[in-house]
Amino acid sequence: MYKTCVASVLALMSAGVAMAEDTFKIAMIDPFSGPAAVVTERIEHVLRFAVDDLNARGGLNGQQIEILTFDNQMSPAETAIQAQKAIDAGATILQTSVSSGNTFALVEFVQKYNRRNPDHQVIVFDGASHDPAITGEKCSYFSFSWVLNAQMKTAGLASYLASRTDITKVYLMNAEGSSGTTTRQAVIDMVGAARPDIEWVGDDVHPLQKITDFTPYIAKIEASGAQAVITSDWGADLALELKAAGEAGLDAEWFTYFSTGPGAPTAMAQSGLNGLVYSAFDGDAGIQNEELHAYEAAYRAATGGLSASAFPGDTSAIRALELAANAAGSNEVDALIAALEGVSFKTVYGADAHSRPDDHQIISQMAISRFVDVPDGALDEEGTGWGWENVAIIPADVITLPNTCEMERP
Amino acid sequence: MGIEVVTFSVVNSILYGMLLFLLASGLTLIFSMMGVLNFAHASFFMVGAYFGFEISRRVGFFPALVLAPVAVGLLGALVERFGLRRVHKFGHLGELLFTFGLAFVIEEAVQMIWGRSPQDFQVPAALNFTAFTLFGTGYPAFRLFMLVVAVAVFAALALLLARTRIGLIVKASLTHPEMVSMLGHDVPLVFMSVFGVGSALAGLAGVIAGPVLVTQPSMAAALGPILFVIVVVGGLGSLAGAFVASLLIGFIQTFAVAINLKVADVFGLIGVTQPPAAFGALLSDIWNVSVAQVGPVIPYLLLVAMLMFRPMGLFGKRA
Amino acid sequence: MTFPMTDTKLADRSAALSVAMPVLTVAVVLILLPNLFGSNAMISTLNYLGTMAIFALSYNVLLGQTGLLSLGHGTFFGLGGFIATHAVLRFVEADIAFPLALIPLIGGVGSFALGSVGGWLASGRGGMPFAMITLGLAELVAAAATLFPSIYGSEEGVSMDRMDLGSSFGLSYGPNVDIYWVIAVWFAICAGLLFFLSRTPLGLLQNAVRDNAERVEFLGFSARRVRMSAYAIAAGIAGVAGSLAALNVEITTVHALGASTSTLVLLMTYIGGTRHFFGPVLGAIVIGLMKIWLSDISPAWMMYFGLMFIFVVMVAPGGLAGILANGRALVRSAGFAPQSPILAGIAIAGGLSVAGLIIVIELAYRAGLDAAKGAEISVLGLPLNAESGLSWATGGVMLIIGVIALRPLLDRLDGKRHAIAQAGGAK
Amino acid sequence: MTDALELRDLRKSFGPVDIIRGVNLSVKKGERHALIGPNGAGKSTLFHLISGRITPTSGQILFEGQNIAGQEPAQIVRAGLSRSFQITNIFPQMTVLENLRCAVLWKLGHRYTFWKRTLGLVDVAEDCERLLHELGLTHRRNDTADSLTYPEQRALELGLAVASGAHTLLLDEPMAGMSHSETEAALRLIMRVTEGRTLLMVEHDMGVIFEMADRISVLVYGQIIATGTPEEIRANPAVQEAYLGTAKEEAA
Amino acid sequence: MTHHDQSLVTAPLLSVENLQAWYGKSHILHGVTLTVGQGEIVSLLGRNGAGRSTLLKSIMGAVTTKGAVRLSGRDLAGQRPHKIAHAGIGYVPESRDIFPDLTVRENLILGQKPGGAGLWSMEDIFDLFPVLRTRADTRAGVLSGGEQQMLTICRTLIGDPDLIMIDEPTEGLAPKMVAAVGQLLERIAARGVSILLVEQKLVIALDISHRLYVMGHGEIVFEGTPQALLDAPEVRAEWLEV
Repeated sequence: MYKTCVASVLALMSAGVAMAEDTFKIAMIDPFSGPAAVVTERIEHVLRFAVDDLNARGGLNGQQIEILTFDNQMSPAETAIQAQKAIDAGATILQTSVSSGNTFALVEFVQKYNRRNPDHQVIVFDGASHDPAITGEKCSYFSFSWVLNAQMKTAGLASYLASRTDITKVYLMNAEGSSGTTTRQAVIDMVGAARPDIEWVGDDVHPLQKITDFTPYIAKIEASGAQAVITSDWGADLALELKAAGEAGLDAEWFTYFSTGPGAPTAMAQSGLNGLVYSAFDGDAGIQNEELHAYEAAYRAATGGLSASAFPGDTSAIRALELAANAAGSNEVDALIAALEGVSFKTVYGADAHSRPDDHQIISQMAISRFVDVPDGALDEEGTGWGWENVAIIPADVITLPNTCEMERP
Repeated sequence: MGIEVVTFSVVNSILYGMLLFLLASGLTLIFSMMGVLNFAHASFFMVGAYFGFEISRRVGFFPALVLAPVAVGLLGALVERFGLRRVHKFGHLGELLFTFGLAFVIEEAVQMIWGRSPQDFQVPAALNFTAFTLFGTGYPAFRLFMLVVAVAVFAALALLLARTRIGLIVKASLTHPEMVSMLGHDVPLVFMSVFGVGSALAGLAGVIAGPVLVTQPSMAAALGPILFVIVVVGGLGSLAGAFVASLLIGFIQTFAVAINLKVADVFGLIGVTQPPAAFGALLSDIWNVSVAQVGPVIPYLLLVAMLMFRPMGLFGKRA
Repeated sequence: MTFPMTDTKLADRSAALSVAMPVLTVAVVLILLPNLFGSNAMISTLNYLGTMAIFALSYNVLLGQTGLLSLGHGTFFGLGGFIATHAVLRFVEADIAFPLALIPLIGGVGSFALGSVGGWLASGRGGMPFAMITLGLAELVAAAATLFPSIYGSEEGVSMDRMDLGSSFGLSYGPNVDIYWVIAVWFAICAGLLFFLSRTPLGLLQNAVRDNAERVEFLGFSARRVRMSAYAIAAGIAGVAGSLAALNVEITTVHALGASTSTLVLLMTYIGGTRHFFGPVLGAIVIGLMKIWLSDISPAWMMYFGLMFIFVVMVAPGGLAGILANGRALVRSAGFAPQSPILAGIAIAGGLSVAGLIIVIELAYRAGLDAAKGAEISVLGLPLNAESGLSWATGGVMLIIGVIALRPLLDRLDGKRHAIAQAGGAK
Repeated sequence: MTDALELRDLRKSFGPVDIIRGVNLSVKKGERHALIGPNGAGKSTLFHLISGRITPTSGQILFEGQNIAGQEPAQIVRAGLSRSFQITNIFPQMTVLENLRCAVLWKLGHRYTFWKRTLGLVDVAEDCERLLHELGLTHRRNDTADSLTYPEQRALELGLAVASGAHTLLLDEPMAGMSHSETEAALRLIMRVTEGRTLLMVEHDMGVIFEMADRISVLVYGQIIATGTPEEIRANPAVQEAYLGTAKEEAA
Repeated sequence: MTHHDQSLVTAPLLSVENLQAWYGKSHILHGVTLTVGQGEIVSLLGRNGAGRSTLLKSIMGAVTTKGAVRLSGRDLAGQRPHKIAHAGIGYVPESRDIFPDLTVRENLILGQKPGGAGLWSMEDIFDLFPVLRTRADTRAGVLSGGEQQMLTICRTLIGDPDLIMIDEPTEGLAPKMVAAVGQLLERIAARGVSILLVEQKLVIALDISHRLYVMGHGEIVFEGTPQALLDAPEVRAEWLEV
């Protein structure tokens, strides 16, 4: 029995996957299986599109970029395991996008790894997880965040709501877990400060991704007389609650953080919530944005209909990487980090952006958009015929918050 | 809690409970007949939703309402004939493990065919209107339709079991399979049919729930465990028990949401407004727990308590 | 009349020998492995496999040894991890120099204690009620865990730095290979303990409960206590495995105690084989490697898990270990030579159908889920195209020919074996 | 001297159906007592009541003066009353030796021991060897129980009851399903291994009963209609009627 | 009581040849051979454990067997029970497996073959045993033991079998009921239905049977007419009596 055990181990181990040696490797460590895989799929397309473009132009200092994918099965622990595999496969940049929990795990892993292996260090890119702690208390010299964090977006939302004096009764709807609770607190603090007249008529913290029927919550919102709901929900939770709201004919406005994500546009279009759902997002994904339009047209032609603008962080990351590598004239980790700090570039929305050297947080303008039935031929989402219409652009300085990162530099 | 919230919660509880019952009825039917706790039942539900989606976008929702459950039922019958029946010799554990593996494979197969994104399965136009308005909130006709279908299924099942010859054979096979076969009835065929019908019921629930909940590969895993709670709490094999337990779970989950109460509020009543710092972080966790958060825990508490103190469930006759 | 006591002693001695051999083999393999596979990824793979092997062994105390299907064994893996993580954090905070390598002891004891409580709740009956109550308890713990973020962390879990406790036993615990040694030693300890357990009166009674729980009662024992002991011991060892996983990846999340962990250990143990002591280890290795490597190669890896599991449930309830053991017995038996042509035919037909199935599944994934990656795909070295009828036909024909060929071959094998048995009987 | 076993007005009903309808029975110490009766009379139910498998509706079961009615089977076995089953109830996937080991563990005080190897327990080994020898299963010691022939399984069934060390044994149709010659051998085996113990057994083979029983009780329709020596029972018309129908003489 | 002339019994309706049966690994029937003719009442006697019930179950296909079972020349061995029932063998088990939660009428409906009435209609059955008519819509579980026994026999009868096998119908019945059962069996046979009866009460068996078999230890140890058994006290003493 043991012999057979051992033999099978040996056989399988020797069959390890051969990797090309001469490429610059970026490892995507994200859930490629399970319910969240749908998000990863979208991100992978965006990332590959950006990288293909860069490779076509000669790559990174002449070196082609190769994307490796690792399935973390949506588990932080598995993220750490896959990170080790990615490093052994020769990855220089480890990128994760789905779920802050996984990002924390990756950052912590790389912190420890780089400390224990000073000769072979790696960089973390955060492509879409928006927990402020990633560039706050858990910030790392080795990690860069390419999306606006929840606190910045909340600041933007607060600034927009300051102009919406018609809204005075607001309902808070968030999921359990760090993402939901930190966003909830940020909303209470920032929106509360901007609009002291707002009354919080409801404040629900519901189980994360477990509820199949949100009708009871909608009934509560209806009964509370709320004019608006602010929610940090995402994925199935968001889709289900918007559907339930549409069905019940709830006429409150929704201020969301993740309604650009997969499934939500479909749910919104189905529910007929025309113009009722607002998104606080990294950029102006709206139908009016010409620059984005050109980019999207190329992207959609290449990948088959889905939008790139839902995941701007991954494109930003590659753009910043290209500029930094050019500036550094090297693809070495030390040089790249030095050049990435403070690098300025343009996002897919055509807005200026830079990575703040203090905490490696991207700083850019943001937009509030609402989801509407768009004219034929305009940019729509998920083939629904509905798309984003910009209602406000919040300049970068409004949402730039003080640095809270105490970065340990080597 | 205002009267609106109570009214709405009651209506929602019943609706949600009925959807659960549609699912649980098939599961409990299969269990009572065959002693098989079918872990793949929620998977058949999901397959029903996907079939419903595919058929309805070709020939419309109402044909799908009939065709999809039939297709799922046939699938179920095939599974029984070529899978379950063969593992029968390994006992209930073998059957349970088989359905466990089947659930796994079905979820993968669904992703393989339809991908991981939710499907755009819409409420049919004919039912996409507000049925009535209560306290200013519209009530969608489709939900009412769900209710009607669930009640109809319950009635039809009850009638089928109580009044028809087939029902008699099914009921008798439940307790005396050998005797029934000796009276000339093909009991394995009965079992296959029951499994097929049970699966078809799950498929029907899928077609109906597909547009309301989101048709996606995780919809099976989300509902699976709660079904077992219903079947166990109701009394393994009792249709009436499953009906009551479905409503019970519907009420628990709906009202847990509706009640705005936190542990802190309870302490607030007795004048304690801050958690004593001495007890640290754990107590402040408890402090912040709301009834809505406890809601999902209650069914499992009920399950464990039921198995320990009344293993035959609410309505079950056998332990 | 003398009682043949010598028999027992002889049996004893040969038993001792048959125990010593595997022990030595295991020890040698454990020592050799990190030297053979030096890369960091290999070491972390070994670490993962090691923890999973312990976990699967613990589960087999329930499933194989006592015949209890637990649907919530992952709970104790996760709880062990949390206990270990918090223990490290507390020791660091209080500045207590506790050797890191002994942390799994704390995780194990903690899980054992919790397992005793859970066991008391769950052990009233075996079979289906036991399975349901363990499912309920697991869901309960998992659902309740989200209510206590200070213990379980939120979705990001609780993390620690294993180096914070300092060096001990000559290990700094920085490099993965240090953790490998910790896991290897704990594997040896746990496997040894469980093996010993299976040879004690309690282990014997656990087998008896598996075989016929009612009769155990009529021999004066409480089947409930036996089940409870199995549950608690399994929980304790799972806690050790969970602790080791926590030391290995330095982060523990509620995922660890969720349904997927419980499912995984069931798959590993059952596919490996519940009736051989090291069957679960084999299962942990095969499934673990599939999980780590196959997931990089094929999007269908979970599908293969499921199909493998169903295959084992339907055709080979002895699991991989059972297949290997039968195979070995067959090769050693006198009837092997005359059967070997048919067996070779079966192997070819089986291989053909498996290859065909793999091709069809891979094509299906490429046509459906992974359509965006382009239609071209290489499966088993064959350049195929998900849009080409020829590719589909290749897989389909292989599958169909294989399956069609299997039936008569199996019949012939049966006939041959029957003939061999009759010839043997005639002698 | 108290009786080994005494049943006082024992009753058991399942729902509206009375199965045991007031049974009074005493078994003397060291006696071999046979319980006979037609099918459906409640013999097995009575055994289940005494051995704790089911709880009586009312009445007393005095074992050596102590009321054991309603106790758990394990408690009753520990008190010294063990039983065998009509449908072979052994550990099918364990070896014969392992079956017997399980049965002697409690008696020898090893109980739930987990710190000693079973093989190292000398007393267990000796006792099992003795039992194997007595049961004639020595050559089958390492075979799994389900590979035994039917009479061997019955012998093992008997062995499990005897091995527990109880001095009062309930044997439920130990010869059920055996051929004539097998029955002979089984009878000798039972006589041998139960030497010096109190025995209450259900049996249908009248030859066996008359050969071995000191006294016989006849259970009909949930009640004991007669108790006496084999000769008394043979001569009892009520017994003949219960067995062969009304008015045997007329038919003969 | 008239005993039918043996010569009336032509080619056997049921013939069982060298039937062997196992429960798991235990060998219960060691090669049983017997026949039942058209319209014949044949009793199977023997002590408990002799294998009589197993024989009936084996004929019914509920036990793993080896050997031949023919009904009107058609081999039924190895068929599944419902096929055997369709072929024309009815079986009334000793355990009186009525369906207690169903009504008397529902129990009878379950006995009917789908489509087409045969020799016995529901009315025939009620005529045969009027008590069942009065209790047609009560739960079968509340019937008395004798009524339940009648119901099981009638339930099988309504399925129109050519041969009905009845296992200990008089078991545990009051003497009055025992006689009623005996009469019922004769009336059934009078309609041309053959009966294979397992019986312990010698008196009944001797009274109504055309032929008798005695079983012991899984084998047929005696075959003959009632008179022949009366003339063989050693057989009775060895295999039947207390």
